[in-house]
Amino acid sequence: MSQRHLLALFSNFDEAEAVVRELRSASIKGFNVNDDLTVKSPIEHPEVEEFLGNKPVYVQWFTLGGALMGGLLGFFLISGAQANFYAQLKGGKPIVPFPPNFVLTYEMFILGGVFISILGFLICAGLPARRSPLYSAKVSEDQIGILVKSDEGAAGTLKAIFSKHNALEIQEEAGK
Amino acid sequence: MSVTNLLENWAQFRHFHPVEDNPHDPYKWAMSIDLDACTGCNACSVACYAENNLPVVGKEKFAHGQVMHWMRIERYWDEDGREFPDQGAQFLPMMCQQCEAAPCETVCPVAATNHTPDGLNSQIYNRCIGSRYCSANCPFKVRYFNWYDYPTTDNVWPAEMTQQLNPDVTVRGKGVMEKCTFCVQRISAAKVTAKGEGRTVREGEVQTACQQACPTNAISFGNLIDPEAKVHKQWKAQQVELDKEEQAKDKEEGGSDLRGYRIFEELRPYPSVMYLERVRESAI
Amino acid sequence: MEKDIREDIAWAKINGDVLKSLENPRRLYWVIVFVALAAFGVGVGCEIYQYNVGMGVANLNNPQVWGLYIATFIFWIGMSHSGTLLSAILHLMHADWRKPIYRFAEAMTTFSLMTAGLFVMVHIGRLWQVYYSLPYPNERGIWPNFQSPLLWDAMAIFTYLSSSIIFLYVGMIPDLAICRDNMHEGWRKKLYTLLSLGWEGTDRQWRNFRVTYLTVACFLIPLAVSVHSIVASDFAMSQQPGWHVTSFPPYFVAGALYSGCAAIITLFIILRYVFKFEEYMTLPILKKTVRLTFAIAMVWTYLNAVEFASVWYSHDSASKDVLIQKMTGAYAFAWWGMIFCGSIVPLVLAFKRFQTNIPVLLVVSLLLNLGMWLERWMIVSPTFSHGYYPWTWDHDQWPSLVQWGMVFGSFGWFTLLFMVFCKVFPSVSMYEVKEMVYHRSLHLKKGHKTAEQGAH
Amino acid sequence: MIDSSFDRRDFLKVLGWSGAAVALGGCGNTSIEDGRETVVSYSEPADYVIPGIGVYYNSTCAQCDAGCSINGRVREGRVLKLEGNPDSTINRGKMCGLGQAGVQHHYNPDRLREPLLRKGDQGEPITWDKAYALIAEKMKGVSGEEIAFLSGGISGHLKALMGNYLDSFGCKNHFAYEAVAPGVMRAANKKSYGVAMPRFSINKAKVVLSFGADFLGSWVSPVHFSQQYAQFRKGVDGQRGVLIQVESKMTLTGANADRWLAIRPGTEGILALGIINALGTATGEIAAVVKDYDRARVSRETGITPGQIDKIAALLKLRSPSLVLAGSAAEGYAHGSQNAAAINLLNHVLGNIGKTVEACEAVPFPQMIPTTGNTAALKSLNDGLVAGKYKVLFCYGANPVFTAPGALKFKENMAKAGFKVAFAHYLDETALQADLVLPLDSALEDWGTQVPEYLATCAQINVQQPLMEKLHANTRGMGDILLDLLKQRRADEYKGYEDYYAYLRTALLNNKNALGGGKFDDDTFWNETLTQGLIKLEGPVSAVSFRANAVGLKLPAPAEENAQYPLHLIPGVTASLRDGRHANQPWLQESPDPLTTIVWDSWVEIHPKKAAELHIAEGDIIEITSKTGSIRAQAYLFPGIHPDAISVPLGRGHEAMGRYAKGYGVNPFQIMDAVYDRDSGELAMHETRVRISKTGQRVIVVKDEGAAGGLQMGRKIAVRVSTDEVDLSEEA
Repeated sequence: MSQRHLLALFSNFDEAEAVVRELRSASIKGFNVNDDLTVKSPIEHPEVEEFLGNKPVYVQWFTLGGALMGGLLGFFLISGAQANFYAQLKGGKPIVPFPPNFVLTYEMFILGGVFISILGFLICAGLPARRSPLYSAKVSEDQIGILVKSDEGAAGTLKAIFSKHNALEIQEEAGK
Repeated sequence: MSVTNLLENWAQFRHFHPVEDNPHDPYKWAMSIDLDACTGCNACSVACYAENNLPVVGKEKFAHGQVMHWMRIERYWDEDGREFPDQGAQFLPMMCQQCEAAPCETVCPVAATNHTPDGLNSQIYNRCIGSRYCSANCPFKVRYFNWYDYPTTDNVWPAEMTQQLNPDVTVRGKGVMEKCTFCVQRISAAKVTAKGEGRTVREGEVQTACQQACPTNAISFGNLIDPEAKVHKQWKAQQVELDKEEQAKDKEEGGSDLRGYRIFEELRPYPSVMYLERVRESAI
Repeated sequence: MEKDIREDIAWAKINGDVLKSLENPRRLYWVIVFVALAAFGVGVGCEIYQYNVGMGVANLNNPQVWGLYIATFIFWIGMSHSGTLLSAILHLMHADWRKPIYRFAEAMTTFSLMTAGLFVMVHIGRLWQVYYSLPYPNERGIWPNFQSPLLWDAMAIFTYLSSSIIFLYVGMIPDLAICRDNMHEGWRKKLYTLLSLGWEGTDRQWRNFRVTYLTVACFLIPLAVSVHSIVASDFAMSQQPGWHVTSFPPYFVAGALYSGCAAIITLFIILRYVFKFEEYMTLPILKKTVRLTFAIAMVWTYLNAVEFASVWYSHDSASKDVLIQKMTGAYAFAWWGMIFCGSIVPLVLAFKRFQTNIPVLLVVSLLLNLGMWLERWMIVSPTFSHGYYPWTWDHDQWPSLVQWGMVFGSFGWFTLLFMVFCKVFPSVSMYEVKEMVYHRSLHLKKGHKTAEQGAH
Repeated sequence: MIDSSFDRRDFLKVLGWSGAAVALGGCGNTSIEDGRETVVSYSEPADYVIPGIGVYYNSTCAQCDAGCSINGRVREGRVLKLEGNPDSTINRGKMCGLGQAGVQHHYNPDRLREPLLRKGDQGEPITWDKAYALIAEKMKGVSGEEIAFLSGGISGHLKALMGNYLDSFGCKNHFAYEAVAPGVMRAANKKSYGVAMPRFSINKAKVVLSFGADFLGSWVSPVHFSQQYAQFRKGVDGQRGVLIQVESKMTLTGANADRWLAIRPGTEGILALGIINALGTATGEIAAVVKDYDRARVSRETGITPGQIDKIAALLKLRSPSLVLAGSAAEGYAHGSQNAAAINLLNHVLGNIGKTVEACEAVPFPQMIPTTGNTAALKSLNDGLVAGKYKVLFCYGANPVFTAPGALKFKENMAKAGFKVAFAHYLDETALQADLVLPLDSALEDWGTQVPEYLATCAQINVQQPLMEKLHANTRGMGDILLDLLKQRRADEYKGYEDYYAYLRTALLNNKNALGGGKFDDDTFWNETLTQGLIKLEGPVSAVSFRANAVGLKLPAPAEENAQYPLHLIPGVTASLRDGRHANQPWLQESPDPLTTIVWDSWVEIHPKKAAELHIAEGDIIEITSKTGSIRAQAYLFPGIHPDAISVPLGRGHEAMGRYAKGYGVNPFQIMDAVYDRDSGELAMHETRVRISKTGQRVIVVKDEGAAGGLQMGRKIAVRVSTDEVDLSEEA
């Protein structure tokens, strides 16, 4: 059964919030709030997440993994390299001296952490992403957009709800 | 693979140096210089120029402090401010002290200077990138940097002069650090001969250029481990120990009748060169 | 008290104002670019000359083996500090007045790091062999010596540079999306489309964005601190008198923050004027920055004093000699210049009336940076000219024109990068200014509400 | 070592060729064509060429007259480095810096390569035949009196050949001139000991009292004395030798003294007598001579405190034998001979004669015994030139135009000689004045024999042999040249000798027995000799006994104040540059002067006290003016000099000679007055009086010493103890 995308733009968060709540309460056939609803906003805005119901974030796990990996890699890379100077002692220090290796391990720890976090971010946030079917430059300016995906049938109801909460503009297009 | 190497030899990798279980076997090259015999005549320095292909930088560069003398003779005056230096001057031949725990070695970013198993502080010209950190960290300031490309500089080695260059010693190009090597080319030659004859190098087989020239035999050089070596005997007689930063001499109250000392021992570089104090007559 | 920013600025206006700064530049811009380019050219010329003839042309010598190159290197590293570090700290502390100014501060970080990198290059005696110092499995079977603080340096700087770039870029993604949406066809459109990674400000994106940005910020703070304390250990780890000082790492970090803040003030004033950002880079924000700078200046002064005191009361005659040499010797003018610019001049910032006085601040901030540069020089040179070994005491070497040329060139290079940046990327974070405005207005509304309830 | 079957010359050719082959890369001084007939491949090298291994050949150092034997390292036919020859009784395997720089003399880029004939003020290259023809032509109808031959100190077969050549004209005018030579001492010794150069056994002395004899630096045979000095310091039975140096300007030896005394210039003799007086052991006429020299007077006149005099006397009494030496500082005055005599008298009173001043052997071949150079010779030559006596002037091994005191105006006078021939290595100042300049082989390319003036333990003939093939095709050895010239005169007598090599070989083989080679056949003996590089032999011993009667020993009162020229000019003789003949060897220019550490330039040593009076700081360019002229040089504040004296080192300030010498420093010879020692007629080098004035310019003195000025700033770097703190007998 064919799908349809709707994007409604609102001038402030309160209206957006109201819309979402209504969509939640009114259970519309062929439309699932948790899956088919996306809020687009020009700024980062914690409340949005509140009224969308909290969805977990996994980036920090990437970070942890990355940091540990970086640290270990660092230490072994360095000690391994130093092991090449087996016959060439330096300044009466052990061939694998801890203080400098600590410093370097520390740096690698951070390096790994940062890099992998970014990787995690891209994965979790699904970036780089193909542009979604409906988008308005207004979203990046000052308006809040609500993008929904629903069955043909549900489109009307949704539109009604949007306009009830004085949506500034409603775009729609046939999904596939 | 270095990591497996690492895992296998972990114990050694944690060893300090100079380590208790004698790392220098069968050789530990060392020197002792008798300041009482040294007359400051500069013969050693010239010998070094001849042996090690040192460039003559000329007046202007000398004025800029870019001279390359691996062995320099320092002349010190008394500091008591009398009208005349009536006990003469003090001369000190200063060259790389081949420290056991050399400050220059740890700081080199590319490991171009290392401690060799026979106790030399080696400088690997090919590996050097010229960060000059080693010189910065050398308390004796006996490392010399090639500020220019001397082989191609006018009047350094013009025409026929190139024929004098010692083929056993490389001619350094610009941008590398260099320093006294204890005439390593002579050492290796002797080692090769000895190896061929299935023995170790004997006392007297290796002479450094400076030692060979010195008219008063102030410089003695040899294998510190070899009980026959003059160096060994001198160090022993002076009770100077390679891996100590405080010697018998320093411990004795009210001075001792030992003359042997090493410069900047308190910094713990454990130099391989022992100096014997200059003596002056008290009766006159 | 005056507001950091007016809460009634229309968001659209914010976009407009900032995007304006990306429009085709005025003549002044080209003049600056040209001058910077010329300066950089001088530096390049000097390097080519030095590369061909040898380091000797820099008039370095034994034992004075390091010169302005290293001093200026430290200077730029230091300069790089405030940007990212402040941005990160303030972000964690939810100090939202950072929002209008952090973008260019971070850019500054990145570019001064790049500049510092150049000095490593020009300092090396055999530049053509510089890859020997890179840790990669090679056919020579030789690795760099990780015991050397220089290697730690390289590592730390690489980490810091890459992290800063990432931090800067990630923070910029939403703005890049804005640019994308507002650009007509052309290379800019393509560029922004590419860089904004298809950002649409969906809740999912924002959610992960927030966490990521926070995490990276957390990492950056210890990193930034470690970087300059490692630079400090280049010296502190050595045995040389005047360098072998325990308090060097904090001393360096303080110095770094100090010069960084000063630089921020300078650029703040310039951008504010050039791009007419009065509405965003407001005087109250400037005032906050100035006060911060003043605080750091005092910390630096204190650490300075601590260093001298510890040398003075130690029995290390060598270090003492170096200190005396600094105060009275050939370098005295530079040393006292450092004291004046670094510790006396900042006192001006203590006075309210000067904290928002643009011309005064411009002059002061420039003086502070001069002082910081002198400080670095005074750390490097006197120890060489007056080290452990009296026989080699100063053949007092003065930097040759080649050295000065490269120092000069580095400023050109920095300016160049910065000019390009602020024409290609929004130098004020639009979305965060919006957030700022939004939160202020929200706050205000709540205020009204409570007032009304009180009335009933 | 060397197989006797092959002909040594070819073998040298081979070496030379391979050397050239190696050298091809760097320098264009040799082409593929040279000596191609003697190319040998490395696949079958002769057994004496081991590719990559140094081969050592013995020869004799020609850098100074001390006659050290050298041991040259040759690789692929190139001489690389000069070591000392351990068999030599003189240097026992050791070398001084000057000697080692010999290779730079040999490879010097500024060496003459072609005979040059004067065309206006240009030299035009000509062939040797032309040159010889020219000489023959010029010598035609010239009487012996009209010929003058100036040379440095000369000995061995070269001396013989030169003598014969001059004889062939009945010429007696051979002037042996050394600018820096102990001429006065020789004369004085001859008087008091009967021997010009007895053997000084420093190593046997317990105390050495030296009046300005720089035996560690430049005096007579420094390398030999340095070794003796080392033994002397170790001492017999742990009784360490004590060195007391009395001089107005600190020399290298003075810098190594236990006690260095700055004496008023010229009063050395007075001090010597004062010490005799203080010893109180003298009797008879000697006592009579010294009785007026009581401590008070001596102290007043010499500036040495009475306490010091007593201490010295006491020490000399206590420790015997001792040795008293008279050096250039004592000799360099109009009353130099008296000074020397007084000093020798002190030796006698101390009973050193026969103990530390010993009999010496001489080489049993009178015609080879060295004709030592001195400065009196220069005077007589100069007088002759002034009188215009000479139609032909030969000049070899000396550079009088550079080293003659300015007062002599030697350059102008030299022009008065009709035809001037210079045998030279460089186009130096003298060669520039010559009409014909003949390029010489370097000492490392040439054959020769040499007999040192100072013989260490036994008589010794040094052999000089080529260490490698000639560097330049058109240079010739002095021996060959003289031989060729002799062939012009006495063809039948000398036609037998193909070249100097042949002459030398024959000459030595003829005396095989006398040379202690009786049991060998010729080739073996010859090769042995070359292998040894020297011949040790028994010679007549000339005993040493004190014969001068002290009566008539008159010492003038110290020089009175001279208002116009208040200061004494003391020419400094440095170990490396001496009289400047080797100034074009860069190692010597760059090796710092041991005392001032200055390089590449001249300086004026002035006592800090005096400098303060005159407001002179280090680096001030000051003008030194004497009766004769004036020079300008940088000031160096030097504590080791008497405040009434200044010192400028000799050897620098060349106006010609080569890239490393020309234009560096100033030449103090230029301003020296012509004052002579009354008895010996030697030049009194220390008699020049000067005044100095600031020019207002200041330069940075180029020296090795840092800004700390040779102070240790409390660091423990060069440490010194006094004898009562150490026990030397325990040392290994």
